[in-house]
Amino acid sequence: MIQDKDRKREVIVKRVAQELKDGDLVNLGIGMPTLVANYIPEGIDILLHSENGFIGLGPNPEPGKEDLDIVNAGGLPASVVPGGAFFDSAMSFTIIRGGHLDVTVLGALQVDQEGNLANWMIPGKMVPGMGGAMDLVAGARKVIISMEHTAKGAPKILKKCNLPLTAEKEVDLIVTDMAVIEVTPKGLLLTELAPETTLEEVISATEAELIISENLKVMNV
Amino acid sequence: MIQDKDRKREVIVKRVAQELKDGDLVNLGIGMPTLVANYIPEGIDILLHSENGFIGLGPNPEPGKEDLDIVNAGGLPASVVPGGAFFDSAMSFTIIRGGHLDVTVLGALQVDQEGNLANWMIPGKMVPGMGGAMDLVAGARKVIISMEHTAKGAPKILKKCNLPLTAEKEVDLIVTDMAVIEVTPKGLLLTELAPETTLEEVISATEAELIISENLKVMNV
Amino acid sequence: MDKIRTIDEAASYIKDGMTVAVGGFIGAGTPEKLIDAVIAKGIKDLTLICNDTALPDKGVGKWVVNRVVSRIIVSHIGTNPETGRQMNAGELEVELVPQGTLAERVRAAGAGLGGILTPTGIGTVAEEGKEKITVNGKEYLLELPLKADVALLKGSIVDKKGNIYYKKATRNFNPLMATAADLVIVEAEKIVEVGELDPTDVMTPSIFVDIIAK
Amino acid sequence: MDKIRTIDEAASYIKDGMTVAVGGFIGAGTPEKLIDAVIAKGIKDLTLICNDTALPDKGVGKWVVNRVVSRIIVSHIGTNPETGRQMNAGELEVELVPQGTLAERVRAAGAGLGGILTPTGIGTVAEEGKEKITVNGKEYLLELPLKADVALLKGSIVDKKGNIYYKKATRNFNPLMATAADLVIVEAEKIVEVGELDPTDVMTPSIFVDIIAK
Repeated sequence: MIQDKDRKREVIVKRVAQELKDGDLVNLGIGMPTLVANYIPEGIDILLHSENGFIGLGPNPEPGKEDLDIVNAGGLPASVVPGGAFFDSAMSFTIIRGGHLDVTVLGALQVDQEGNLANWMIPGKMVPGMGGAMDLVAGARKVIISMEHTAKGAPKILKKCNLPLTAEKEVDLIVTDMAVIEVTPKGLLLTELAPETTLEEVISATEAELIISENLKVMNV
Repeated sequence: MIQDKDRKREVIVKRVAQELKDGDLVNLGIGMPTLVANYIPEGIDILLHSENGFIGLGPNPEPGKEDLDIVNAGGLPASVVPGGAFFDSAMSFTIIRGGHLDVTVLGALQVDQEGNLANWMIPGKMVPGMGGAMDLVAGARKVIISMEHTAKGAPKILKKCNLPLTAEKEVDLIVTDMAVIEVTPKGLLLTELAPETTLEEVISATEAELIISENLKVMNV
Repeated sequence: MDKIRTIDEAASYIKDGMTVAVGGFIGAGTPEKLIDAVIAKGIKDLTLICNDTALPDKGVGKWVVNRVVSRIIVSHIGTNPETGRQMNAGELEVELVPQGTLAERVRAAGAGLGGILTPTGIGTVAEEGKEKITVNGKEYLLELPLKADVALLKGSIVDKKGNIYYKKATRNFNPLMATAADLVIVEAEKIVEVGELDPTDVMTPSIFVDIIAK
Repeated sequence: MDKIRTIDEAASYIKDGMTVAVGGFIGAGTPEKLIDAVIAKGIKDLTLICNDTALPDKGVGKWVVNRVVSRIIVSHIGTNPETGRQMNAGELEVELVPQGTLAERVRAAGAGLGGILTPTGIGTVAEEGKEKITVNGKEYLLELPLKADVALLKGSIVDKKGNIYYKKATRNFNPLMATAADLVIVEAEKIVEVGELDPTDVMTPSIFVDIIAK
């Protein structure tokens, strides 16, 4: 089991990046998912979607070189790549909801073995609003959850989510610091273990039932 | 009763033009309604909407000076005035259907005393399709019908339309070569007679029941 | 990914029996070269989604005359007498849709909506076969999404990534059709390098476009 | 018709208790001067329709801090802790709407639609109180139009007729809000003469705009 916080994060985002294909349009959620952009494999050309209204989200501008008319979905200074396009919020969500977004990568509070996702509120505690999350999860062709496997030692991959859902049965893949898990019609399929991680550690850190792939591999990260 | 075809037409379009107010956005149907643009009263600045995708429809271009990228809703060469705006068909009909079009002027095959309109097909004979007519009549704030009062002597203003409708109870005003008639909750209110036209002539050329205005006037055309 | 193909290569993606959405309004903003290439290939039995059937010698009107289409979903056929003739002779199936409803139905398909509620058509034959839904005491027709296998667009300026700018009144249905087809082909009036189109001016983002035909 | 007014004159159209739609995304593309003028006038009890409540010292976030609003319809409040605090204290009514649904609801009001069907929110609390409609075996939520008394926009370039061009990522909800209010006020970054904006580049046509504030 990886112990170092930074290494955990690196393993997750590197592994998520391997899921992206040439030409993909990808939306990276705020927080850890945005780091995926730093690990896109060579030869793979993707476009990033920013739900406030453009595709072609580029690198963060250097301090002092910010353009106040370009922010990302977190409201922070951003840039646009050549060949990008700005549009209004209706078009932004036409892209998301119309099935034109290839991949969305989001964090989670809980995921369950039916592919349900809870990532937008904790009643009585944290209610930031769903923003574009419900649209992204319901609309994207592929929904990848990137998160630490547990929260303070408690499993986040459950038999059944008990927090309010973001969407029903929409998650396709879960990538954590311990494992890669596919959501299949038969249940959760464990396909890869993280380096330095044992099958037993994954099973004990997961509340949901896991089907172990016959081809169980170690992540190449 | 006016007999001359050209004079009839002139009376109708001149009278319709008087209905337009400064700042109005107006859609003029193909055919006679387009002539209204030639009689806009002085000091009145209107914008014309072209349902293929712009506002600010301008005068017909001179022969040889046509811009093939600008056509009107009839597919003919057109022009745009300074301050005009092009957009896609979704925005064009957002304007029409969202209540942003002040006036639409259309011809009719039949209108009835409930304000129903039939102007898009004669079963088994003429079926050009409704184009934007159903949207215009359902969506415009004010629907003005401009037409000759009768067709080969037969009334076109009926108790009840018998041709397929374009829309139900949407007509606001009927302007013909014989009269101006308002559609009111109580029925058709005859408010003006055309020059050289008697009340008896209008009544006998109209199948629908008419309420005669206490202020019955002669058109100022 | 190089998206640029010849007109002929691009047209070869269209197969007998497909549903094809075509941009343009009585021919303005229509990909005439792609229209011609489809005729030259002898493709048959297409279902056409378009605003109108243009003129017999212009735009998709040529498809009607050359019997490329067996079914059309349009708002207007009055400018092409051959469409009405084939319809009356039972040779061509015609579904007439109010123009604004056509735009919204195509947009709904592109935007992932299950349908939209519109008052247009209430009390008319456009009601036939449709569910009526009452909201706050007002009746609406439930109109369903309209999607195509292939969309054919005409772009005034297209960059090599596929971003499109439509000049003046050529825009019309093009940006809508771009969102509502499995395969999107744009006939480019002018192709420019990536970066030459200002991102603010792009009207159809590159991600909708599969093939740039020239 | 001269549409140009001072910021202060423009803000005076907003009255206590009105529903006000404001463009912008965490402050980008928000009419900051109009926001400030409304605060200065001591206007109260507004219902706000906006994507988010920005930051405490930015955009409509200032309205929350200064108690201008008593009810908000937004997709996100996470960037402004004061919104959550007032909500939890029962001082501010908050209706949370998925961002894409918010965009479609505002658009529906502007486009005269009675509602739209979306799969977003199925199986979540966003379902509550909403009609579900099944089309072709798939369940959708019926989402209703959202209209305002006044819309406040930020335009990068505005001509004297009211045509608006939005630069880069400042567009966001602005063109949608422009279609869905009885009175539309745009705060212009730059005002130009009629004719200086190319008609192809206009993003909000002048007919939607009542007042140009500078």
